[in-house]
Amino acid sequence: MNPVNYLYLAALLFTIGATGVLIRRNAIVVFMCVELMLNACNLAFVTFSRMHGNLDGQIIAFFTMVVAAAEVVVGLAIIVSLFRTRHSASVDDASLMKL
Amino acid sequence: MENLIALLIAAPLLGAAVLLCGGRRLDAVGHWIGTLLAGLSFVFGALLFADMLGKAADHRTVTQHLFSWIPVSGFQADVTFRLDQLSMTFVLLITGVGSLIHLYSVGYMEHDERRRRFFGYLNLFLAAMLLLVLADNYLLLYVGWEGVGLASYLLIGFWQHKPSAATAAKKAFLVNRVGDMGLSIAIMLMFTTFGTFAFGPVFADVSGTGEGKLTAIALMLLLAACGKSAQVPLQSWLGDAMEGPTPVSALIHAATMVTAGVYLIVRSGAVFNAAPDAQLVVTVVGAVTLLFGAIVGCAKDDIKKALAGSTMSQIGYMVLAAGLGPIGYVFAIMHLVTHGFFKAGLFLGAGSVMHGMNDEVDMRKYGGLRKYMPVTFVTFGLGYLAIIGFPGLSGFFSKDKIIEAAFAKGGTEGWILGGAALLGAAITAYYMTRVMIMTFFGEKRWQPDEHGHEPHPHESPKSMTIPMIVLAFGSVFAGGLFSFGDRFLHWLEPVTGHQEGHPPVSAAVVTGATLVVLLVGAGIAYVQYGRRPVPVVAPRGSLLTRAARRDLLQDDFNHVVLVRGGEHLTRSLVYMDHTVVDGVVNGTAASVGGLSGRLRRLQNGYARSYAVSMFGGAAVLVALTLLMRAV
Amino acid sequence: MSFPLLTATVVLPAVGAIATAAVPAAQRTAAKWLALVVSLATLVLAALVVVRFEPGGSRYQLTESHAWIKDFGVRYELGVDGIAVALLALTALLIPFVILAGWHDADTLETGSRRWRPTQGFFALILAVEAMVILSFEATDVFLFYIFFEAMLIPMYFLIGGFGDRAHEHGEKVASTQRSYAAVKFLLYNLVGGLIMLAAVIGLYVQAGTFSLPEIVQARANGSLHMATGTERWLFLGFFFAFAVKAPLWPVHTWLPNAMGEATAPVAVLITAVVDKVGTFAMLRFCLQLFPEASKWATPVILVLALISIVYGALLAVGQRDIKRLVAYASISHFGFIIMGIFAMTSQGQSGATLYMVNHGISTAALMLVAGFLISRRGSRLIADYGGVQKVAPVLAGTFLIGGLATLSLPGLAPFVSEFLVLVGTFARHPVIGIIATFGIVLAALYTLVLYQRTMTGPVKPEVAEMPDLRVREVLVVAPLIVLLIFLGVYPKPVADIVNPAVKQTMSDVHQTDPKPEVEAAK
Amino acid sequence: MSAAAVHSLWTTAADPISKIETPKIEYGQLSPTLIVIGGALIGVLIEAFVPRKSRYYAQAFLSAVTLAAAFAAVVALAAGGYGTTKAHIAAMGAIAVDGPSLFLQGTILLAGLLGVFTFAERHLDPLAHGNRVDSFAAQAASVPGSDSEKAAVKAGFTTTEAFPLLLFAVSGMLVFPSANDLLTLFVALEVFSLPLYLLCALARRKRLMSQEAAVKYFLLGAFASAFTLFGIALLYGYAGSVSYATIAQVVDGTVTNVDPALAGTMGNDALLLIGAAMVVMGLLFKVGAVPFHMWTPDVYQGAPTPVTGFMAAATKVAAFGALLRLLYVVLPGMRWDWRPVMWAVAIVTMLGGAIVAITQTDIKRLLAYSSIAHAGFILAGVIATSRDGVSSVLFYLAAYSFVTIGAFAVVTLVRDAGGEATHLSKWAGLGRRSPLVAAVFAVFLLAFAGIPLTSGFAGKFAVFKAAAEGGAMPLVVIGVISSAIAAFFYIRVIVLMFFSEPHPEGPTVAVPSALTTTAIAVGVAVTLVLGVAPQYFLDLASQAGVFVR
Repeated sequence: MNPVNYLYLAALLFTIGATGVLIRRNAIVVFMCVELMLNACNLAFVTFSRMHGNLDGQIIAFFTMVVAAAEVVVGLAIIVSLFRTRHSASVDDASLMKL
Repeated sequence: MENLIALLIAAPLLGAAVLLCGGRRLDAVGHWIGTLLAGLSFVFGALLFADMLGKAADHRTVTQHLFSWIPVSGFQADVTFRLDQLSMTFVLLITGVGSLIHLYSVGYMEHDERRRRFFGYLNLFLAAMLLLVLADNYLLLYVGWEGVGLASYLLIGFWQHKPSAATAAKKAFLVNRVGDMGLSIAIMLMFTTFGTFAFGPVFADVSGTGEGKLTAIALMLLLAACGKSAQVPLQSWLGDAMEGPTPVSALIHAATMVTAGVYLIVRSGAVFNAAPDAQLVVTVVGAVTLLFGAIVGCAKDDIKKALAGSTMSQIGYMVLAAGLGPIGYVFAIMHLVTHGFFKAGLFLGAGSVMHGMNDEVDMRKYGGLRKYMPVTFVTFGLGYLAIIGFPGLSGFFSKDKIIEAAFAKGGTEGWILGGAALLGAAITAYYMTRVMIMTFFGEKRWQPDEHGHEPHPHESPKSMTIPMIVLAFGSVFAGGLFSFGDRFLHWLEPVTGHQEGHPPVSAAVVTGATLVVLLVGAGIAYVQYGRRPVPVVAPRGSLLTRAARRDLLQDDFNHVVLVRGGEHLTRSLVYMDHTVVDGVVNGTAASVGGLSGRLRRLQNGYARSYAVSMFGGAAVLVALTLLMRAV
Repeated sequence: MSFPLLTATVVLPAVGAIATAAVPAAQRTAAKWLALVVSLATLVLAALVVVRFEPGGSRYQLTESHAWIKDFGVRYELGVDGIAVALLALTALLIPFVILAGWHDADTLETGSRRWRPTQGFFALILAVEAMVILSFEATDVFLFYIFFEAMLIPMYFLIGGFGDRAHEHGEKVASTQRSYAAVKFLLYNLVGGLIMLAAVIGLYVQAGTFSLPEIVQARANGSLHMATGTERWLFLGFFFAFAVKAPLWPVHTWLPNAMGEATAPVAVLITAVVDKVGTFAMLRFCLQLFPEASKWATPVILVLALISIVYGALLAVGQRDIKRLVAYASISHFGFIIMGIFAMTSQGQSGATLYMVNHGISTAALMLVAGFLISRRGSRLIADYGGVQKVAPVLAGTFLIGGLATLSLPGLAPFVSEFLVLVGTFARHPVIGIIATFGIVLAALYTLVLYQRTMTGPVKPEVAEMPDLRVREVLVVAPLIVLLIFLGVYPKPVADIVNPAVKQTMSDVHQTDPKPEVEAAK
Repeated sequence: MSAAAVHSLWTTAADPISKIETPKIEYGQLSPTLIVIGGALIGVLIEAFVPRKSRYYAQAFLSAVTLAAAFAAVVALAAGGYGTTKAHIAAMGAIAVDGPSLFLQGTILLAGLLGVFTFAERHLDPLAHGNRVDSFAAQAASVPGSDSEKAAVKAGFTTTEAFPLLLFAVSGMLVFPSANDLLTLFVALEVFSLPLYLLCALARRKRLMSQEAAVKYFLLGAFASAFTLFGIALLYGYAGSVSYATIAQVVDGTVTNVDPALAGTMGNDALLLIGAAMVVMGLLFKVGAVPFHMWTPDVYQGAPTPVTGFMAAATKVAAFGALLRLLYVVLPGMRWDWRPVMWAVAIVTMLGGAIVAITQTDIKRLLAYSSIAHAGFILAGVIATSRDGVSSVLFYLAAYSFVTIGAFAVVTLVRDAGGEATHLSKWAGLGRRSPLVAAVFAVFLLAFAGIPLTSGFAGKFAVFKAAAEGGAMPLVVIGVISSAIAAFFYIRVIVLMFFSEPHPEGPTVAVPSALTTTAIAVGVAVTLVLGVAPQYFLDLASQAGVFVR
């Protein structure tokens, strides 16, 4: 089976994630969409690695997971503190600063 | 000897400096210092005159080079003086009459607390006027030219607290400036044509130059002359200039400054001779002005204004003569000198009358003054006879010569000009007789002024009468002195050149005609004013009379066209500067601000819309990159 | 190497500025005296420059050259030609009078606080401006010039906005808003001009690879540096725009009336008599020498703009109700003359223009400072508020009149010489323009005499009845200026001799020769 | 489908895999980064073990020392010639030690040091229950306005974690511009971003805004880095490697490893172009270029001002460093593709930043927009694609970062009851009340405006000159126009400070401790020195202007 299809899949996932970021209000969900995008990237890496027949891509994938995990830690901390302050996780409520 | 030339100017200049910077501590003696220095300059003039008489007729021109004034490559203006017969004539006239009038002013201005300043101005005037006539190039002449303008401005407006005086002064300066424009353009033309504007080289090169250029130069010079000598169309300022103290009117606005225009034309004779069209224009201007002035003079009840009109018309004669070229130059100058005497005398007389009548100027409030101020009456009377050209007196010789020359121009032009001159003579006789009768004859018509002061006419002090007497002598004898044996002619000929004019009819006829019209004019005046009482309040008068009272509506024209128009123009320009010029800039700023305000809205505080812009941006970025490769 | 005289003329006022600013709040009088002394010392140095300068010597004299910013190809290069010397002398000469005239201008701002020291600031800023202006006259490195051309805006900006005229018919509140408006307008106009010029400066460097004016001029002369016509024109426009804003030339003139109207009289003098001269000077030094062809190309348009400035400025001066704005518009008219003279491309025109810069500086200073004294007495800038002053304060009126007469360039006073030279120089090449420009002299007489008549003559207004005449300090300010006006009017030769060789040089840089008079041409 | 094919779905043949040899690390050359990371780790330990009272001092001291030491290391390396002659690639090709890296690392470290000073300032806020407080929340976890917060304040808690966070961020920033493969780039990106997200949330006053800023910054940042990562993936797919050198060679066409499978399906260049665009987009987000700038104003405004200052300065330096390396080392082969794009971005950034700034009313937002405009100016230098371009950008970054930190430090001084008085209207008449502070701020503003004799002018001139020499004259013209627009609002602030009457109940100017004073003083000094005598630093920059590949 042609590995390129995995690339298409990756692109699709990436787009879905991006779209989610654009349309979803809940900060958590938005954040999950970002994670989805990262995973799409991982898929792409692995696929390319498979295509090129070297392991760099797979190694990168591991790094990405670590980074994503770190991001979760930080992100959740921030989002939670925001939620505790405002009792809402909607990114649209957080619009004090504008113009 | 020629080193005296500079002193000639230096003396009054020093006087002006001392008197104007000296401050109050000089108030006591200021007037005498001024008079002294004026006299001193006259003495220098006399010495130089004696020296000049010693020389042969055509070696009399002397020059004195002081220093290089404006040296710029190709443009060399020097401070050099040139004393020849022409300028000598003026030097004597200016310093002579000037000194007399200084003396006169000592008495006349006695009660003015700013007398020191007055003498300072007078001295300044003398210096400037002398510079004007002694300059050896047009640019230096220009300095004197504007210098006398300044002095005249200061003296007309001497009583600045009177708005009318201040306005008159400003008007005089502005009108003169228009003339000065002509002079400066003329100088520029000379520079581009001859590469210089010194008298000698210019006159030398005239021959090798196109007539068109010369005509242009001549016309520009004429414009200047019109301004300074109150010739139509720039005559409007002279009447108002009478706001100044009477000695000023006598010296500046009768004897000397106003004749500078004539000097300029005669001095530039070489240019005019080569530009006949320009000469024609000069004669026309002269003729028109001499009638204009005369007519205005007839209608005025203000004695000084009447005399001002007369001055205008007399200078018209001179300009006319000067326009006639070599046949007229000498007579123009001759009339200028004689006129200097009798018109100054007349003005001083008028001043003396006003002095005795609480500065009343309306002739309708005079009458029968001959009993009260005999000296004034006699001197004024002699001046009167001189100006109307009574046989044997100065005016007779000089004016008669001009009329002859006018006829001698030949052709229809000759007839027209001659006719105009004759008519002018008649009108002159008319209005002067009118002045004479209304002032000194008939029953007394003066009443108490608004303060209830009944004027007590009395003769003026010596310091005033002596100059009048001296000038009276001049008005009586100068003409004869000049004419017998054509002394004046031979004196000036080397400078101005001369050619005998040949009237179509014999000179005797012209002279006869002149006498006839003179009698007619005087007679009419006698009938109108001598035989029946003069109304204290001026009658409405004919349309012409009313127009003449308003200087033939010339001022109204200026007011409507220039003043009103100018005000509108400036006001609209100020508005435009605010709205348009500034508006464009402020508009740009405002529009940028507006754009900013609109772009600001994009920053709506919603993270997701920020994400959208990022996403869009990324899309555009990618698209652009691909596009770049595609093309 | 010899004593760096030119640098000294810059360093002295600069150091003086810092020292003045450092004077503690209590000794503000000391600050005034310090500033005055420094300015006088600078004047002495300037005199030294004049003495050391040999007319007809090499193009640039007293030159100094040190490496500065290698990477930008910038050197610290100083040197003066006749034109620069004249303006240098003018600047150094005027500053002491400005300081003396502004002796009390900052007093009203004193709050007694120990931190806030307006007096020190005022005089320090004036000295700073002097230093920058002098340097910009001396710089022969385009970049060096540009830097100070721009930098001098900042002290000027604070002088205008910070120390404006307290005399205002609508009271201090309105005054302060109008003042800061004027200051901002001044800064933005000139900053925009300067930034446009920056682009041109960079472009020039890309073309020439150096900023040294002599080198570029030489390279252009011997053809080793060729510019495409289009490029040269663009660069020229970039430079000219900045200078035209500074000068100021119609239609980018509107900042001047605001600035001069709101600033105190001494600062107004600083603007129009000193700072603006840098603009016209730079046209003569940089526009013409760097871009001769483009200058010729642009001449017709520039002459027309100058002509418009002359007539337009004069007409607006006639229409003003405010004394200082009137003088400002008069200055616009005069700057029109200067620019016209520069671009007439004749030696009379350019010598005249240079003399004009000097004379206009002196005459405007005289008129404006006396006007300032007048205004400070009555507390109003409106012409209508005066009348009959001549009767109560004859000396003030007299000096005012002389200043006015100088403004209308009466023969015998300095401005006449330069104005006539400009007119002749222009007329020689462009008769029509020359003739139209002569109308300017009539209009000048109009606005000057109207101003004098309305303020000084007529019946005495009750408000001015108590007005004191000039004080000693004020006479000390005005008298020397008037003497100078008369002297330079009667004997301008010394200045002319310094200026002429430089002008001849410039003319040859632009490959121009004076038109021959017809008579010679015929022969 | 054949068995082998099926099998190949989840296994790969072992033989083609070259065995991974143990990496060789040049610790000496990486010492700056290592020092900072070490310091950060120690900081964490301090948080764990040192008693609360003395933590502040320990942390502040530690971070200062760490950064100073790291800077010393950088200087030593530069002196050792690693910036010029011995420039090479360390850590198995992960890190480039060369002129730009060292120059930028030095700048970042100094910025960080000044940042530490401003972080450690405790004299501005009034005493809370007798305890000196800095600008960080007493306890980030406690809900604003809640009792727990009050308790925390009462107890005199302070978030000393800020210091280790700063150190971590700095360590990431040090790696970012010297990263020599895309993976390192990405990791460094995250390493310095995550601490900044947190720092943004730590403000003591206006905590809601602070948290909001953090959320926005975090979400958008993550979003952007996702793009970057995808871009990296595509580039990897294009070149089969993430090392800059290899990619560059592939781009140049010296090495071709087109996988037949790929070749059959899509044009390689599509991968290259899209990937490059996405990576660049991630970097442009960090530098705050239009249209990826929108986080900047909000975050700058909401974050604690010392953090804003540090972030504004250091992030820009690091991000531009990375951008330069990417464009100059990896993608020179395709500069005809990216230059026009960069032109467009530079133009909209310059104009957009300048124009929107005009109508700002909050000083911090104003500075944010001005930083956007400046990003545009720097991009003009980047576009030059010449050695001058590199050195001019380096110089500009150095000049800019000091001005920025100084300016924000001044902002922390102007305070009223509600903490910092950032609304412009409150700055009216500041020049009357405290001329010195106003004058200093005026100097910074003039430097931003690029008035001659300030570092701003030198920098602007450098980049414009480079751009013009690179044939981007139109860009220069637009640049000067937008600087003219920008000048307007800087001037507006000056007018406000000096020419308008002070409010009676206007803000007071707090008297800072030596720390902030130092930060400001250094800022002013550098601004003026770089303005009047920039030659030495220009030399430095131009020596440093060569990348190793």
